[in-house]
Amino acid sequence: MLDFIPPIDILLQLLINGVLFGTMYGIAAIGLSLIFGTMRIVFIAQGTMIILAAYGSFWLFNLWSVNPYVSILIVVPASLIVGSGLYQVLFRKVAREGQFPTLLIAFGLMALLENLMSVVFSADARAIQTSYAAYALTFMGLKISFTRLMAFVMAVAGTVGVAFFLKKTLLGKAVRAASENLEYAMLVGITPHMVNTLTFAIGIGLAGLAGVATATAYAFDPFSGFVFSLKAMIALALGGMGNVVGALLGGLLLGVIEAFGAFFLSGGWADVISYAVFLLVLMFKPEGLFASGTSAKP
Amino acid sequence: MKTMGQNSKSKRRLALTVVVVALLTAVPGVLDPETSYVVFLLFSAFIYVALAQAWNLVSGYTGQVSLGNHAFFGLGAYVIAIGWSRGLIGYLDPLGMLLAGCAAAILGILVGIPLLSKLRGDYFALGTLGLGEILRLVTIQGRALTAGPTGIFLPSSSFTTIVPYYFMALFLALLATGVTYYMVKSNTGLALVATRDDEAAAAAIGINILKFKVLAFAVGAFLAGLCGALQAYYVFHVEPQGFFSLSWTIYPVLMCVLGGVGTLTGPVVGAVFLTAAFEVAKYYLPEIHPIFSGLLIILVIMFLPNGLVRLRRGRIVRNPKAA
Amino acid sequence: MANPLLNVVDLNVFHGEAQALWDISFQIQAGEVFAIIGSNGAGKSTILKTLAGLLRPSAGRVEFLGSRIDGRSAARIVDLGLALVPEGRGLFSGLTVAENLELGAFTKRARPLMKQTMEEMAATFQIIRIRSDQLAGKMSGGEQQMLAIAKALMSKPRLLMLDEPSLGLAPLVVKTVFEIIATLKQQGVTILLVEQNIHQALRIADHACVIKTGRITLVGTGKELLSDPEIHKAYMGSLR
Amino acid sequence: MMMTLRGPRLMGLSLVFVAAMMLGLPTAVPAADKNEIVIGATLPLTGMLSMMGAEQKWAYEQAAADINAEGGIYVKEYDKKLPVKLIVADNETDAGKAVAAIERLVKVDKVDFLLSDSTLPLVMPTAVAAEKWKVYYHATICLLPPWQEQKFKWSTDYFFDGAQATAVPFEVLDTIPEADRPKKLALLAEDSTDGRILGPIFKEAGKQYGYEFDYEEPVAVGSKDYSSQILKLKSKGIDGAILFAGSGDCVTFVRQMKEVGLNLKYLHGYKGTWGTEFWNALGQDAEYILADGFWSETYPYPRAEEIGERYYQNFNKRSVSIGLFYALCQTLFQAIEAAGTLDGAKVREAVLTTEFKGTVMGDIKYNPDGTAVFPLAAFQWQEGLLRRVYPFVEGASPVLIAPPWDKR
Repeated sequence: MLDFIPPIDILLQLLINGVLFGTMYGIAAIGLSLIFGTMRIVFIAQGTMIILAAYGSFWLFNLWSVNPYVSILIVVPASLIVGSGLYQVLFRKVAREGQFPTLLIAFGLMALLENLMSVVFSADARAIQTSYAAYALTFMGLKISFTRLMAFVMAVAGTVGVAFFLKKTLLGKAVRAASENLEYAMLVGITPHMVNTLTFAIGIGLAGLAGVATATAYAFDPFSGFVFSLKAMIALALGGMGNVVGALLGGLLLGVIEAFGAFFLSGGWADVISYAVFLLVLMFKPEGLFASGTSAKP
Repeated sequence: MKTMGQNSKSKRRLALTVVVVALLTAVPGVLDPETSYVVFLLFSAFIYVALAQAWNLVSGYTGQVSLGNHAFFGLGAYVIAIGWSRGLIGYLDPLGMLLAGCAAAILGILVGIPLLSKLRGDYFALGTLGLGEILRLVTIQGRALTAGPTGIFLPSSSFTTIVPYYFMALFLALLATGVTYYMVKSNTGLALVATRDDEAAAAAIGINILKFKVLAFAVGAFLAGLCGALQAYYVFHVEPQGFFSLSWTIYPVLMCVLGGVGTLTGPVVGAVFLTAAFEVAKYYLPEIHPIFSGLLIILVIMFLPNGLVRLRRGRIVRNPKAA
Repeated sequence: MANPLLNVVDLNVFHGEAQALWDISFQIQAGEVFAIIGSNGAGKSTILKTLAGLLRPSAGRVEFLGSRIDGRSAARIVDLGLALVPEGRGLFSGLTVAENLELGAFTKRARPLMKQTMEEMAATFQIIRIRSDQLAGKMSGGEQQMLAIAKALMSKPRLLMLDEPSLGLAPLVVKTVFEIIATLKQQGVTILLVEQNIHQALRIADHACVIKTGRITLVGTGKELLSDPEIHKAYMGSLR
Repeated sequence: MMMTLRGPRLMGLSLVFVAAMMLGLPTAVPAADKNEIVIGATLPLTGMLSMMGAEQKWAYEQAAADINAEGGIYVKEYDKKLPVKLIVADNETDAGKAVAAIERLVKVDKVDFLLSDSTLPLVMPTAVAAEKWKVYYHATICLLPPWQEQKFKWSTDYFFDGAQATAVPFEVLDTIPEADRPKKLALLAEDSTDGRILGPIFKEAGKQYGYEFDYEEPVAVGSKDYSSQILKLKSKGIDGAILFAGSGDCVTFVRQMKEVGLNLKYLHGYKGTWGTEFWNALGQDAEYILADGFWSETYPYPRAEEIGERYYQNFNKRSVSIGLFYALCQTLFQAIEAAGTLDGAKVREAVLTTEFKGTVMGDIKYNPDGTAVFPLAAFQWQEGLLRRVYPFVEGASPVLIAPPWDKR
């Protein structure tokens, strides 16, 4: 299929598109990484939570004309609350029971939300229609989508925020400690419930941020969350579990792989490639490509 | 500690099993299989029993959460579809089904060795989840071999009655339960349980952990492959979306959890119960039943996390009273 | 005698189905060093874990400062002043020395005093001064043990429990560790010490008990036990 | 002692539970005193296609209600008019579930006939199931070639003819003055059964009309990012395209087209561009884009306008497909009356031989192989409304050329 050699500006454009899109995976992966890090929950409903937040932003815009970027101020705090609520209601009781139950609850939540959304909001694809929805900045002959650039900025801001929290605040340090060794953390007075509530709130809060980004930049429907979750898991595996910056980088890498894969082969094979990379990394470098060796557990 | 009481209890268990199996064997004779929906429901329940048991063997007993059941299920179905559509195997061909099971088992071994030796726990879950997704995407891209997203249509004119399907599914359910029972009772099984409870200890007493995990994974894959093969024969249309659907993994997992992970009867109870519950939900709530199913999953886990047959966690081998 | 700081009465603990401790009772007075000795797998660590709230006793009670603490959460127990340095040292290897210490003062009671305590620790332990930005996991065994003790002290404990502080350390380092324990004792810190290094432990202990397959077999002062012929025969012979 | 339910006892309990439920399900009416015609359909009421399923269900219900308002269908065998009872079962947009649902319709509800499921991936397996249980299945929206290939004996398929449907863009392009016509065309068909089948037919049709595709590639389903492909189009100077994809994908595609600055004079969408949600998601950016359609309420056939209006009253939007499902019911009802019996084989025979007059889709005539075709229409988004540009019968509007993005 390689019937022509693309000019350099196309390659650059592909790279930019890949990076911009990859941030979406990255931001979802960070949430997964946090939740997985402290609770060992493979939270496959993360993508669906993103879609739920996207609907939040969508309806705020459609019903009350709230600017989607302003809606961050509503959606993200709401997501934080929903996140801690989800933990308290669904996971608090079973968090210690091991993986089958938590995984299944996450799956049940996904099925519940997907279908609830399709009944209440209908299964039609939605997208926020703003004046700048398809506006693109031109930079040295390269087109950069405004909404995706904003999504990128939001993802980076979210990552920096979370990294700062983990690195600089006592609570953040407690979260890191608990994800490294829960028993030791309990011995210094850290309660698992507090850490779990916190990480769930942040994880879902990030989903809220990603949701706003999704609503502004892409079309979505109630069922597009699952693919998001899968891709976020790939990003997570690439970046290494329990590694916030790694998760973002993993997302970026995945985005770039997909962009080039879709260009040089075809759309369908791009997915095959990303899953193949995923399996290969899991098989041969399970600590991730960007693992610093500090926080990743064997 | 083998006492007389326990012996007689296990005898009673055996007797009960025989009676239940005998009753089930009689069903197609009593109810008209061509018009009775119960026969079909039992058929689907049996397939779920086998699938649940296959997962139970891998995850319930070895503690490795596999999310790749649907990969093997779909692979088994595709072996049948490709083989039959090219005239290599026949209708309800036991050899073909064996082939399907073996193909799944081989894939299980090929994937299992690197995944299980490097990954533990969650990584394994993610890896197996990725496997199903890869197979789905590859079959979509498979052009002539897999007939792409359309899938392969099989000669439905071969179908005469549901009766052979019923018995094959019953056989699969019994086989899966029997294999699980055998493997758990054997030294292999003890090793499996040992690896689940304490890997370091198991390694210390010289069990080759990888070998047993891969074996369990391969046997689970074999059973799932068989189920896929039978389903392919029943539906006469094998396509990527439906056969590599995650629900072929999640529902069996749910059934195991509802019944009791790591118990022999748990998956059986869970599968029968849930097949019936979903059916009723679908009948009475046609437009919102997936909401109900999602809710049911959550409620079951929250209030019955250890399953119906065992309300206490810790000893996984068998139901503590009967063991 | 005054009310004991810690009063353990008829403690029974299970590991799953298997009983690990039978009717354990002992008392610790404020300011003393109490040693629990016994061979590998006798149940020493289980006692400490139960006291720290990581395990729940099936029967018996634990009184600390006159109130019951059995069944309370680990976090609550640290806050009350019962700090455990567990086997394996309990450090967060991916966090820096300074971060480990900060987390040591995570409890409500200790947090306001964090800065001050940190300075005290820096004065006591040299490594903390010079290595505060190093990852805990990258330090040597001896340094880690010092840090572990310092981290536990950050919580301003009324009773410090040490689980095998000398395990896996070079003899010279073991000596340093026991010197620190002695210093702490002089400063008035009450210490519950679990050791396989029986000779050293008994020498420093005011009182001690011997535990064997989950039961207390002997109780006495450190001196008494040190000269007990049976103990000599059973434990120390092999160590010499 | 802990509370433990023992396995076998519980297993027994579950069996009793199942049995109880089966009794709870409705039992069949004995054939002798038949007093209604039971027609079943499996539809995607939940899942991906739930919107489509809901509309299809609505159309079936309308048709059933209309015929029942006339007292039902006269069946000679019973010498009376029998009302129609419609039973719809959910397939969760899943082929396997659809097959199971057919099983239930046949065995529990004892349906006399089956009405079509929705889209090929669901219609084909249900057609196979109908074959198994020997129930007449009156199907639609399934591309004809794969259906024909199976030589089904118990179903029929009413859909557009591939050659006609793929010729539409070229017929429309031919109406544009030569100078304004796009110079380089691309064919972007989704990576699905329908896309794979229609792709080559589009090429064939193009050839016949003297058009060639300078670029063609399958489009991944459900991807959130098509910018790579759009870049490829741009680098090749493409200025016209046929896009066959779902609505979400079409929205993403058009949006990214604008972002990347790809100007297409002519974009003919199939499947994904006719829905109101497409317009809602894109607004002005959807302007000038063409869409396919099964039907138009502007068709000069009896009741077409009325059905369109009823749909509008109920869903508050216009439909370019609902008439197809209504007409499907009309032909089935007429065939039952013509056959004078509820015997599936005989009704199928009647479907093949009857000349159906005056449905909302016009006159319909089935071929001996069980297929029947209708012409696919084409619409263009003009000022927020779908204007019919094809077929060129009365009421059709001229097609407009899309100006570049920066000139709008």
